[in-house]
Order: sequence, then C-alpha cells, then structure tokens
Amino acid sequence: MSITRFVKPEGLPAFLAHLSKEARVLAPVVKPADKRSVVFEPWKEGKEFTLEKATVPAKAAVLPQCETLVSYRKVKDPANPQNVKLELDDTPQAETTVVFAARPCDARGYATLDRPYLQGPIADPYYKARREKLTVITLTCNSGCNTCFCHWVGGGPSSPEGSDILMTELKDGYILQGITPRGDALLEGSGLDDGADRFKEMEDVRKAAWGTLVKAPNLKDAQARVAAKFTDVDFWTRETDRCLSCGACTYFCPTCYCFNITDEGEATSEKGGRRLRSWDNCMSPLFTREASGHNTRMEKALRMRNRVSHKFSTYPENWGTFSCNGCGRCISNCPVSLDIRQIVLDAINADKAAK
Amino acid sequence: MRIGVFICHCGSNIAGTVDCAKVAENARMFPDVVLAQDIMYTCAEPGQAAIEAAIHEHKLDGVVVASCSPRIHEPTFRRTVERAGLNRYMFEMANIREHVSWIGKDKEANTNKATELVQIAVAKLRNDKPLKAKSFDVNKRVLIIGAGVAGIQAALDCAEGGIQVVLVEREATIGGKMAKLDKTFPTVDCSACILGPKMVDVAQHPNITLYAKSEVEDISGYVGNFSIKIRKRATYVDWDKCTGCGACTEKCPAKKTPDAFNELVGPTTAINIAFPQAIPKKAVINPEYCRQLTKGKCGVCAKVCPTGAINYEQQDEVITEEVGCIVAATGYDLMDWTVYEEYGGGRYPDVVTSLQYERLLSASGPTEGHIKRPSDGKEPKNIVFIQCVGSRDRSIGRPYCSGFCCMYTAKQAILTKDHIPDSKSYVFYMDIRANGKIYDEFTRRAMEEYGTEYIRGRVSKIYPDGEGHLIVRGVDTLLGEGVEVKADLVVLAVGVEAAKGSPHLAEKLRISYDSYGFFLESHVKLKPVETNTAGVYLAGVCQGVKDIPASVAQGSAAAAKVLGLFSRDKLENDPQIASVDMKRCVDCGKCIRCCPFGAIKEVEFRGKMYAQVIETVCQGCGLCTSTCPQGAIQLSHATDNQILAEVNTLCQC
Amino acid sequence: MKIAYYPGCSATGSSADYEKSTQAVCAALGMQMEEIRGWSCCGSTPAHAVDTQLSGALSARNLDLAARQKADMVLTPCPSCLSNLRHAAKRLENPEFRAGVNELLDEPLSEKLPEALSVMQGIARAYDTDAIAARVRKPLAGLKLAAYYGCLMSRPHEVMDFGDPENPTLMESLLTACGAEMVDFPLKTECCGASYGIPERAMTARLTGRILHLATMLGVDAVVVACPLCQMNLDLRQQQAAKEAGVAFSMPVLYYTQLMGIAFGLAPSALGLDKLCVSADSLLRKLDQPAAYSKAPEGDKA
Amino acid sequence: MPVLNGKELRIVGFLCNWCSYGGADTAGTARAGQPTDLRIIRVPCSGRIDPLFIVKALLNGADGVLVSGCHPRDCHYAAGNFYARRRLEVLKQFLPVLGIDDRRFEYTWVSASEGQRWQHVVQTFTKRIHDLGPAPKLEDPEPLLKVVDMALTSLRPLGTGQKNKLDELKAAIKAKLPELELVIGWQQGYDAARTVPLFMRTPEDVDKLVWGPFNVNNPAVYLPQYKGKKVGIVVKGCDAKSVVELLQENLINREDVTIFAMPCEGTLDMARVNQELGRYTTIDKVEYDEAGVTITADGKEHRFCMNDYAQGKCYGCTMPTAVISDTLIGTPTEVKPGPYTPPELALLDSMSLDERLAFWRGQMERCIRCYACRNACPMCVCRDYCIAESREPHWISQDDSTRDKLFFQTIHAMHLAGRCTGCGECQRACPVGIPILALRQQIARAVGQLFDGYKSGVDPEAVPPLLGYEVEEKNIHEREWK
Repeated sequence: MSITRFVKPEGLPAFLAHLSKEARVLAPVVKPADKRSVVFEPWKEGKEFTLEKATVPAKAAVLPQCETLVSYRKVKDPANPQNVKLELDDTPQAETTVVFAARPCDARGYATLDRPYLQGPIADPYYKARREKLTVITLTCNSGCNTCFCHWVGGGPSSPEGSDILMTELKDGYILQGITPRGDALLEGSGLDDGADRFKEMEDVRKAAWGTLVKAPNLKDAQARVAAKFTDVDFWTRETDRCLSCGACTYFCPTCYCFNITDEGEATSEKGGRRLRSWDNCMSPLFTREASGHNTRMEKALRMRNRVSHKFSTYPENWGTFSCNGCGRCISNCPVSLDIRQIVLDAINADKAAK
Repeated sequence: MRIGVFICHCGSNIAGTVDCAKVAENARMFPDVVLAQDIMYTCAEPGQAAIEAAIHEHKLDGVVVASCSPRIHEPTFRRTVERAGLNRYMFEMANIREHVSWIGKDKEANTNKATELVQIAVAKLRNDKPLKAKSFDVNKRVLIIGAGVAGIQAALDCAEGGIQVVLVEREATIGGKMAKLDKTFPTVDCSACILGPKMVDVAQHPNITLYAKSEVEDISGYVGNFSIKIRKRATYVDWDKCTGCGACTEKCPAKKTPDAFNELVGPTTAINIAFPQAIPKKAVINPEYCRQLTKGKCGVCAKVCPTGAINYEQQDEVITEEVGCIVAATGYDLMDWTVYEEYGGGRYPDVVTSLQYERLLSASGPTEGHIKRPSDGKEPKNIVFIQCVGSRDRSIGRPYCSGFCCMYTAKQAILTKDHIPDSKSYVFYMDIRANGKIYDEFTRRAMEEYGTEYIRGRVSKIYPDGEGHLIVRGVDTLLGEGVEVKADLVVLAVGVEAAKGSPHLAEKLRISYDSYGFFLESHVKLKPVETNTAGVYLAGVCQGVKDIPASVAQGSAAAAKVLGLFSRDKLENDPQIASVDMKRCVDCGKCIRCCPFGAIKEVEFRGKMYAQVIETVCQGCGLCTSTCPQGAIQLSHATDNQILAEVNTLCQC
Repeated sequence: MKIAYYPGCSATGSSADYEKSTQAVCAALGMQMEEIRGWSCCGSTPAHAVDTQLSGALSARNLDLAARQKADMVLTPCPSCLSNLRHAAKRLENPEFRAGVNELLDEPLSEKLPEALSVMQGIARAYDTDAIAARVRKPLAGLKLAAYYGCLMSRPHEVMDFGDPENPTLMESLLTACGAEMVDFPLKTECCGASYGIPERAMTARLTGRILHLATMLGVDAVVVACPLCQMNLDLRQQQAAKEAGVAFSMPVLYYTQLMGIAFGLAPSALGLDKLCVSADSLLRKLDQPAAYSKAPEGDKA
Repeated sequence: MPVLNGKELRIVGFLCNWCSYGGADTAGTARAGQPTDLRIIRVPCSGRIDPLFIVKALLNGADGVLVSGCHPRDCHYAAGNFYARRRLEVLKQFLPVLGIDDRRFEYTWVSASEGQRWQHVVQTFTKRIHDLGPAPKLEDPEPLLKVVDMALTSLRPLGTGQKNKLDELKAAIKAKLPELELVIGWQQGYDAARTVPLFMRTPEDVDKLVWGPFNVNNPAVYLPQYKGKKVGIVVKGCDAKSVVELLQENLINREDVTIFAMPCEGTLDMARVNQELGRYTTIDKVEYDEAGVTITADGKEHRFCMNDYAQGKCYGCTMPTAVISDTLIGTPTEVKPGPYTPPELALLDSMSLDERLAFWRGQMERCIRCYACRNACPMCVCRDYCIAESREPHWISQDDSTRDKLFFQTIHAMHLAGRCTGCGECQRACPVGIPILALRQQIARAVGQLFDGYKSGVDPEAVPPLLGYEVEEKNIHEREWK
C-alpha cells in the first residue's frame, strides 16, 4: 500500500509554501490574453496558480530552452598582454526543483528523455544534475481532450511513468499517492492528513477517466509501417503540404530533446564568454544545413518524415517504446493544425488501401 | 589574432587633454591586443617606421591607430601597414583628436572616451577581413564634352599623350566663348590669332575625333568602361562634301536669320559659317529660318553648291562611343540680364552686353570692327561701361563675382579709344578685381593712358532722353553725389552662369552641381579638377568662374589626370564593395531595386536565381546591406557583424 | 463680388476732380461700389512713422467696417491709402500685431478682412480690354500719352503686387483699350517730390521738371497720373518746374479716369476737367470735343 | 569600459563618412567644445544605417542614439539619405509602441562644412538625454499583463457567409484545375470546429473545400514557394491583400496565379472559441445560421455569434472582397470606411511609455522562439535564412533573454514596414497568444500618416514606401534643433 495524503483545495497554497522552503516549485500560471495560455513558472508566496493543463510542458525543468554549458574568461597579464590565462567553469547549475501539477503525458516525457540522456553510453552531466534534484507531482486527468491520445501510445490519464507523486482530484479535495521513494519521503514530510481512507474512491475516479476516452486504434505495427513509408516521399509531401516548418510542434513537445550549441559573449570582458546549449528544431531547414549551404533535408516533407519517423520508428527501435506521449500539444499549437495522429494512421492504413 | 594599438600624442594636440599612456595601458586589456604603445607623432616618418617594426617584430595581423580623423590619414596608415606586408584593410582608426581632445578639456572623461573609441576600433578590427582590389582593363579613350579653350587644351594634351580623344561640341564650331572675343587681356592679343592655331591642331590631330554640332545624350557604365551615346544634330549639309567655300552663304535669300555666333548683333543668312576661322569650316542650315525647310520652296543653296553637299532630308544621328573617362569642359553662358528693368530690360537697342560689344569690335564681326550703335548705326562718342550686371547681386540670386569682367571692360575701353580716338568712355564699378599677372597695370593703363573715366558707384537707371541719347544715372560714392552721363552706347558687363543644360548633363554624369549649375569638384582647394564620381574630371568655367589662363591650366590639369589614370593598363577597383552570399540569397530583388548605381544584377545558377554585384560599378554605399532583410549581401569593411561589434561593445547592458 | 469704396481724405478735398471722374467712370462701366460707412483717415504718410500699431489700427478699422458690410474687396483711388491698407493687412498676419490692434479697437477685427486694391486694379479685374473698348464712345485716337505711376503705387512689390515694380503697365493697357497711343515712358516710376513740395520746393521743381521735360521731348499730348499728389506736383507746380529747368512747359496732366471719361463720352464737367491748372483744351480740341471752360473766373458753370 | 557614471550617459552616434563625420571633424578643428558622452560610429552612408542597429543599441543600454547624414540631394551616393530619411522617420514613429521614448533617438543632416551646427546638435541632444536621464532597462519594471478589449463594433454586418455559392466556386475550380498544379483553399480540420489549409490537386480534393467563419488561415503564405509554377488560390478579402503585396514586390508572377474569390463575412477568433469550448473530447455537431454558429461539444451547446467572437481584424475590415481576382463568385460587399483602431493598438495606445515596457516584458517572457509568427507571415519569404537564427550576420544570440526575443519582434515589425497588410496570421499563430500584432499595426499607422494614407496590398502597381523615396517628402520635415 503506497503512502497517500489528502489535501483540500484551500490547503494547496500552504502545501506549495512548504515545498518551496527547500526547492524551486514550478507551477502552472495563467497568462491572460486574447489567446489565454498556461506556462510553468517558479511559484512564490501569494502567486496565483492553476491546475489546468499547461500550454508549454515542464520540460524546461530538466532541459531548459537555453543553458550555459561552459562559461570562460581570458584574463590578460597587464605586464605582458601576449600571454593570456583561460578560466573555465563548466559546473552544471542545478537546483532542487518540484514540478507541481504536471500531467501524466508531461511526466512520461521525463522518462522518455531519461533514456537518451542517462541510459545511453554517456550520461549527460547537466541533465543528470537537474534530473536527480527533480520531484514530479502529477495531476491525473479526469477526462481526455480532443487532441490528447496518450492512451494510443502506451500512456494513460493516470499513468505513473516519470512521476514521483500522483495527485487525483476528488469531489472535495486532492489525494496524493506516492509512487517513488522520493515521493513517499516528500509526502511523509508534508504534514498532510493521511488519505488511505480515500484510496478506493481514487481508483474509481481514475477508472472513470479511462471511460471518457475515445477508443484508441491499435498502433502495434505503427513502427514498422512508418519505417516502411520512409522511401515514399510523395506520401510525406502530401501530408505536409500545409506545414509552415516553424518550431511550434518541436518546442512544445515534452519529448523532443535535440539541441544546438553556440558560443556567445566576449571572452576577455568581465562577464566573459558562455557556451550555450539551446533547443533545436528539426522542422527548420537550419537543422541539417551544412557549411557549404547543401541541405540533406531541403524539403519540409523530409523534415516531417524525420520528425514522425524518429518518434514512431527510430526511437522505438532503440528504446522499445514510442517517444511520443500523445500529449497533443503539437496538434493544438500548430498554426495549421497538422495532426500527427492522422499521419501515423495514414501510414498504417496506406498499405491496406493499396491492397 | 594579434593586434597592435598605437596611441598618437600628435604633439600636444591629443596629449594635451588625453592621457595617452593610460589609453595604451587600457588597450592592452582588450581582446587579441598583444601590443599597445603611445607614440609622439604616429603619422611622421619615425612613427610609421615604429609601426612597421612592430608588425614584423610582434607578427601583428591587425593595427589600430588612435590619432586624428581617418578622413585625413587613413590612406597614409594603410600604405604603412601595406609596406610592412599586412593587408591594408586589416587596419582601423580611432579619432581621438577632432572628436575627443580638441573638443573638451576634462582629461578624465577624454581619456575614458578615447579608450572606448579604441575599444570599438579593436572590436571592428577583429571582424575585418583582408580585401584584395580586383583589376579590370581600361578603355584608353577619353570623352571631352565642350570644345572651348579648356576643352581644346585638354584634348590636345591628351592627344599629345597618345590617348584617343572623342571631342563633342554643341555649337557648329569649336572655340567656345573665346572664339567670339576680338582681343584678349592683358596683352591685347587678337583672340583668333592665339586660339586659331590650337583649333587647327584639334582638326588635324590624328588622335582627336571631333563631333561638332553634337550633344551627349546618355552616359552609362563606370570608370574605365563608359558607354556614351552622342546625338549628331542634323546640319542639312553633308560635311564630307562641303569645302567651306561660302558660295551658298552669299546666295541665301533668308537674310534676316538671327546670328547666334555674333550674339544677335546683326542678322545673317539661314545657311552660314559662323566665322572665317571656324573649325570645322563647314556650312550649317538654321532649319527655323531656311525657306526650303519652313515653306518648302527655295533650294537656292542646293543649286549653287559646287559639290552638291546640301541635303534637306538629313536627320539627327546617334553614335555610341566607348571611353575610359570623361572631361566636362562645358564652359558658361551670360546670365539673362533683362531681369534688370532699370536698365531697360532689353528694350533699348543701344544697351548691349559685353560679348555683343566684342562682336562689334571684332574685324570678323558683323560691322567689320567699326563700332556702330545698333539703333541708328552711327559711331558713338560717349560710351558707358557698367560693371557687375548680374554679379555680386544677392537680390537676383547671383551673389558671386564673375571674375574676368573688370579685366575685359578695361580692354574694351582701351580698344574703344583705338577705334574712336575722340570717344570718351566711362566705367561704373564697385571694385576693380585685377589679380592676375600684369592685370592691375593693364587697368591702370586704361585709366591713365586712355583717359577712361572710372566712376565708383552703381547705375540706378538708364533711360532714353528722347533725343537719341541714353541718360545713365548713377552715383559717384567717392564724391558723394549723383552722376548723370548722356551716353550714346551702354555696354553691360553681364555676369556668368553655368552653360544652359548643365544640371541635366550633371545628372547624366552622376556628379553633383551647385544651385547656379556649376559642377561640384571633389575638393575646392585640393582636387579642383576631380569630381566625387571616379573617372569624371572638370575643366574651365563649368567648375566655377575663371579667366582664360586658369581655364587653359585646368584643361592641362584634367589631361594630366586622364593620362595618370591611363598610365596603368589595368585599373584597380575599391575593394570596399558589396558581395552576395549565394547561400543566403532568396532572390527577393529588394537590393536590386534600391541600388542607386544599378550595380546589382540577377543571375541564374543551377536553375535558381540570385543577386550578384557588378564589382566595378558598386560604389560601396551599403544601401543594399541595410535593405536586405536576411543580410545575404554584405558591404565589405562595413558588414553587419563589423558594425554590430562596435554597437555591442558600446551597449552591453 | 461685393465691392466697398474707400474714397480717402483728398477725394473730398484737393482731388475732387479725381473723385468725380472716378465715380463717373465706374458708374459708366456699371461697377456698383458702396462707400464704407464711417470710414476714417488711413494715416497717410506720417501715421506709421509715429506709431505703426496705431496706424495699423486705423486702416484695419476701415477694412473691418468693409468686412462688416460683407464686402469681398475694397477699392481706393489714392495710392497712399492703398499702401496703408495693404501694409496694415500684411502686418495683421502677425498674431501679436493683430492682438495689439484688437486691443486698440472697440471690438476685435472680423476673421477675414477684404483685400484692398486700387480702383484701377478693380476696373482691370472686373473688365477685360474688350469690355472697356466696348464702352468707348469717343476713341482717344490720335492722342499720344505718357503714363506716370509715381513711386508708391508699385513698391514694395511683395505688398503692392502691382506688376513689375520698375515697369508697371496697367494704365497703358486701360488707355490703349480706349484707343490712345501710349509711349514707353522710362521715368514712369521716378519720384515727383511728393510732399517735399513744401519744405524743399526747389528740389521738387527739379524732379517734376525732369519728368515734364522728357514727356515734352517725347512729344506726348498729356501725362496721365493716378495719384492726387503726383497730379498736383506736375500740374500745379508746372511754372516753378519750368523756371528751375529753364524750359517753358505747357503739358496737361490728367487723371487716367478723366481720360477714360472722355473716351466714354461723358461731359467734361462731370470729369472735373475745369480744375486743371494747365488746361486740357488743346487735348480736347484735338479730339474735336467742345472746349471745356478755360480757367476763367466764372467758375464751373455748366 | 563603461561610461563615466555620474558624469556621462551612453549616447551612440552613427555618422555618414562623407558629410556628418566631416562636419564633426570641422567642429573639432574649430575647437568647438562639446560634452563627451557621444561615441561616434562611422558608416559609409546614412543609407547604410539599418534602423535595427538603433533598436539594438536602445534595447541594450544606450540612453540616446544620434544619426546624422548628408543633407538630402548632397548624398555622395545620390540616394542614400533619401532612403535613410524614410526608414529613420518610420523608426521614430515606431519606438513609442515598445515603450522607448522616441526623444532618445534623433536623426539630422549636417554637411562637412557645418562644424558649428554639429556642435549645436551634439550639445542640444546631449542635454536632452541628460534631461531624460538613464533609459529604463527592459528587466526593471514588474511584468504588466493587460488584456486586449475585444468588445468592438464592426464597420459592416458580420455573418457566416451561408449565402455564398460554394458549389459554383467548386465548379469553377474544377474547370480550371487541369491547367493548374494545385489550388489552395480550406478543408475541415481534425474536427468540425476548425479548418486547415487544403491543397486541391484532384476533383475529389475540391469537394473537401469549405467556406465559412472557420477559414482563418491565409493561403497566400504558400504562394512564394510555388513561384514559377501555375497554381490557384481561394482568397478572402485580407488574403487577397497579401497576394497583391507579393505582386507589388514581384515575389510571385501574376500570370502564374489564378485567384478565386468570394465575399467574406468575417472569421471566428479561434482563441476565444476554444477558450469557450474548454476541455472536450469530441465535437458532436456544428450548426450554422446567418448570425453565427452553434457548436455542441461533449453534449454541451455553445453559441458563437459573429458580432462577439470575430477576429479583431474583421471588425475593421474595409475590403471583405478580394481587391483582384480572376473568378469572383457573388457580388462584392461595399463597406463605408469608418473610424476603427485595431484592438491591440488601442490597448497599447492606452498605456504610458513605462507601462508599455512593463507590458512587453510581461508578454515576451513566455515566448519560446518557435518562430510560428514568422513562418505564418506571407511576407517572410526569407524565413529559411532569417537573421533571428544566423551567425552571419549575428544580430541575436540564442540566449533565452526577454530582450533578444523582443528584439526579434522589432526585426519582424521593421522588415514589414510598408509591407504588412494586417492579415493577423502572426498573432493567430502564436501558441502562447502574445499580442504582437500591435507592433505591426503601429508601423502600418505610421506609414499611413507619413505616406498620404498609403495602404499595402491594395494596388499591385504601387511601390512599397520603404523601397522608394521622394526627393521632397511631403510629410517628413527636418526637426529644428531648438
């Protein structure tokens, strides 16, 4: 029986305050505008927050849009300006962080990122430093939405993967269930009332959530079908006619993990220079443009092929599971509503139609 | 990169209010700077030697000099670094004299500002790239526009220098205004005698192709490769056949044709030769007065012409000439003095311009040298000369002095005495401007030996007294009283302005001109015969008022420039020009549309279209670089990154 | 186009003949002019020398009265009045000056003031040469005249806007339309001595002498003027000028309105011809007109 | 090396080499005393000065920027300063919308001989900047999150376009399809409550064509990539303006593009529709009527009347029917132009300078540089080589800083000066809803005031204002240096 705690809605701010004593708490905050959006921001005492699904996933907790890998300074000897001392500092900056009210598809993102960043031949020290200090409290979904399809790809409205604590909304409050030892430890120290008596109610709510989902198609041979489509460029061209090759789908995706490295700043200035790692966007032609100007993926169809194939065939080839969590952000945030589900289904059904 | 920084004291000009040693010390901390020292006089020989030595010793690949304005010594120091084997564009300057030391006494602020200016110079230098000038071959032919005395001199000097000359003259004969003069000051030489031989030389010189009665219609191309369209006006006479015998002139019935060459003093015939020594000595028909061409019936000249040279159907002809550079020697015109109603506004026939008077004095003129009053043909006894008519007069927009009128009036006064011994000449003047060799002595002779009465004052009114005389009323400021002279003839020393159509020609040459139409020289003191447009030179009054000796001198000066330009087989272009990075160009055409010199064209490469810079036409203004949204076209030595380096160094918050 | 008329002080006094002939000619042409009710002196020469603000106010008041009578244009025969009215209008363009004038007057000036022109300009604007020629009954054929404008009417150009300041030609065109032959009179804008006739009599005599001498040399039948002061200096002081120049003069000096009146066939008495010192009889006889009464003591019996 | 704090402020000067730099030299030679704040950067010509240098300086710590070039007509390169004059005036009108006081930037013309005038210019400008004090930094103010007021009244009745003859349009397209490679239009998206661009190559594709308030995308964005190929496009009024602007800059050839048009009665603001719909799994049905649409999602009915839920641009639209078209189905609707300020611009107008700076800091923080705004813009034909992501030239760092993100928006706005037709796609495409349209609307308003009410995308022959110049500018006059 895992540790469970219960908290009333009014008790949440106190809970957050408790958490933010030792950690930076990232909570979803509403950004009012004609087009309203929800983004994760460091929570401070008295700051408003919401439990809606965030427009931008909390990937930045482990893979920030831009981080300094190395900061370097060249210190010149006034007497002899020719010899220059180089000071380097490549210690990863990591801060104990709690992601509050992520969604199962966000949390599962961390698991998807862990594989290449930690379980590969070399673990990325920067990612590792942050990942080890991260605690994820995930709010399970009580219903699906028009763009979610987590249950198509092995996830679900209450899938625990990547989370330390699962939080479920009940009629009069929230029950928090510890998943990992780190989660349990946090709950024990949280001083909240015990939630064991509400455990049964929690399971019913979670099962009910599954009921609201639209039946998922079977994607078991999606990996093979998508791989087979690799050489059919016409297919990809027709699928991406309307794509604008901007970066909305990749930057809003909780599982995209490609990055670019650039040097900025002047080594000899007081602030010194910095080697930056920032998100990269495989849908942009810059991703594969070579110094000569040649580009292996000049057409956007090839770039789309690369994105979809990576998530549905190459990643599964390496790690055995899709790297798409079905959060649907690439669909809801796309200026032309390009639907990755449609592409995968078209790839799967294409041979049936051909037969 | 290894940069050397040299801070100049400039004696006390900089060191007076800038701590040069401190600036050098600060400079040592800037990126890539391996050497920073201050020098007493960097531009002087030892200073330059110190830089060259430092380049060798410290294996520098970039130099920053902080001293005076780059507009003065950038070329100097570029040659210095080049002598030391460094590319001349791996060099930057910081202006810490005109922009720092000379404009403020606060030593601490000046030193800090000087340091910052050196810092941004270093920042720009770190982004500079070595640039090589490209060479292109030169068409060693010169176009000279205007065949007055300056144009003739330039043409002869160029031709003597072995250069092919294309000489274009708008009038039917060369010689310009000087050909119209009877005598010239200060020697009272006969103008035709000293100019005539040069005109003949022009006609006979094998290197000179003369296009008389022709105008430049269009100029395209660039220094070394200009393409000129010349419009040969129809003269209705086939000049190859015409021998200049003048038979047609005698028989032509249209005797009332206005004689432009003789400044409309007397009438002439519709077909005529301007004056006996005209070059080319060929007849020309004035289409507006020729009865054959206006009413369709006459044809007398065609009948009498021994060689059948008359051709009424002749049309204009446009010829294209390729040349390497151009000399503009288009001379001047007299301003329209009829704006002066007080002098009769042109209604009184006996009020004539100085040039008309020259034609009256000239033996080849309509009156064969006898001075006659245009109204009644009588010989005038009292002749009044009025100076500064349309010069030094801001009220009609002519504030400048026309330079040579005081001298030719003295000459005309002397000649008048010779022609009419018992005549009396009066000269109303403000100041006598006689600043040439034996010029003042010449005007003294006019006053003392020839009894010309010089009255210092302006004339307020000229009016006929009803008895055939002209009352000239003015004031004698030296006596402080009004003066009235009963004159038989009044000669106005009319002011000078640029030849008609100069602004239009300037636009074709792509040179600038001032509000009076005179062409703008590159530098009023140091480059009077060059313009800001490479390959276009000036000579004579088209650049500004001057007398014959100065015009001739400028003719030779322009020729010297041409010969200098053509002394090399290949011309080097200025490498600070734009270039297109084909990888980034999306052929949106914005740069092509905004380039003032049409120096960018669209080229096709592997099936796609790109912009490309014509290296010899690009002048390096950088308009295209700031117009291209994605920075695909960059002006070398002023690229976006170079300027951004300076901006980022200053604004780093 | 409503026209207001500003006669000026001399009209009711020394230049009554100019006034009579102006009214007659305008009536003959059918030009309705309504005299400004309650007009005052324009300040003439001395006012603006003493206080430009006050002199501006004087003329501005007249223009304002015309504006209140809904007039679009104000015509005045006398060049001095014209100069003052137009100078005032020009100075009113400067807001401070206008505010100063408004204080001086009982109530502020109306926004838009009518343009002041000379009667001659009014006639020329309203009727082109054909319309005037059509009105001529007795063409002035055979008459050789010299038009004399004086120094004030066309200067300064930017205020008076009366054609070329050195060579105005409006009188020539009007009188040519009436059939007269106009000579090119070079001294048309020379000074006649104006009000210096009193303190500097000799100088005025010399100036008028020169004008009359040239006119005589050019063999004209009369000098035509449009200014009361010029007429007086040239006509009244002809003997003094003759003494000064040492030449006998008998040159009639008429107003252009008198000549136009003659051309329109109006009665000499309606044109005040009897007021002339140098009788115009020789001129009239030339036109075989009944001789106007010579300067006999019997006065102007019809 | 910072400025001497306390004594100096950071004033950057851009001077043209031939005249103004010479003028500064002349002032120096004449020992004309001047304050020391100004640091002069020499450029070949005032035409070389990209307004973005000035914005880059002002956003990164400059307290004042002074630009000086040759007097118009004196330019050594003939037309350099004519172009500069237009660009710099547009920039000066644009700065206030960012929250930057436009008095901190000035441009003037000083010739090489005018040493004294240069001294006066430097003294006056330096004093003005010292009076204004140090420039506020973008990071200083607390983020201000104000929302655009979308309660607007339309210049014409908004509707759902049920009267247009969609079948006639489909027939017309099918007729022309054989000679065209494809025709671009709209089709239903992944559910009935949205549409997505449709690429019609076969008659079956044409059957998918829809016309109604959900047609929010601007198909013109795809035309430049098909330059040289025969394509067709179905356009609303605003889309047609983008086509005309592309023609004005010959980024497409008129003979290659076949334009189908129908009168548009307005489009829905999908942001507010989705917000009203909230979280749902399936759309049951969508009913259209004259005044609006009724969407039933997960059994719950939602009413969207066009007057309340249209996009901002539709309320002020004066050209609902395409300006040019080859096939127009239906009669164009006349709209009498009336007073209308775009809602985003109205919001910015209502704020003080400092509030605007705080506003943009608050908005740009959440931008994650996905560049959907750039790629949705039909005018951004150089998107693949954009200076937002390039090192040659290197305008912006990849650093996740609010200042660089705001700087990109100014790049986009300045590049659109005199070209933006106000189609609003950039703002609609922004996933985090930043009201960036306000910046483009401010520039369009300035261009309208400066160039006699010039509107882009209306006349295919007109030259975009910043790609041309007048020797005598009617509405741009040199400011005296009082």
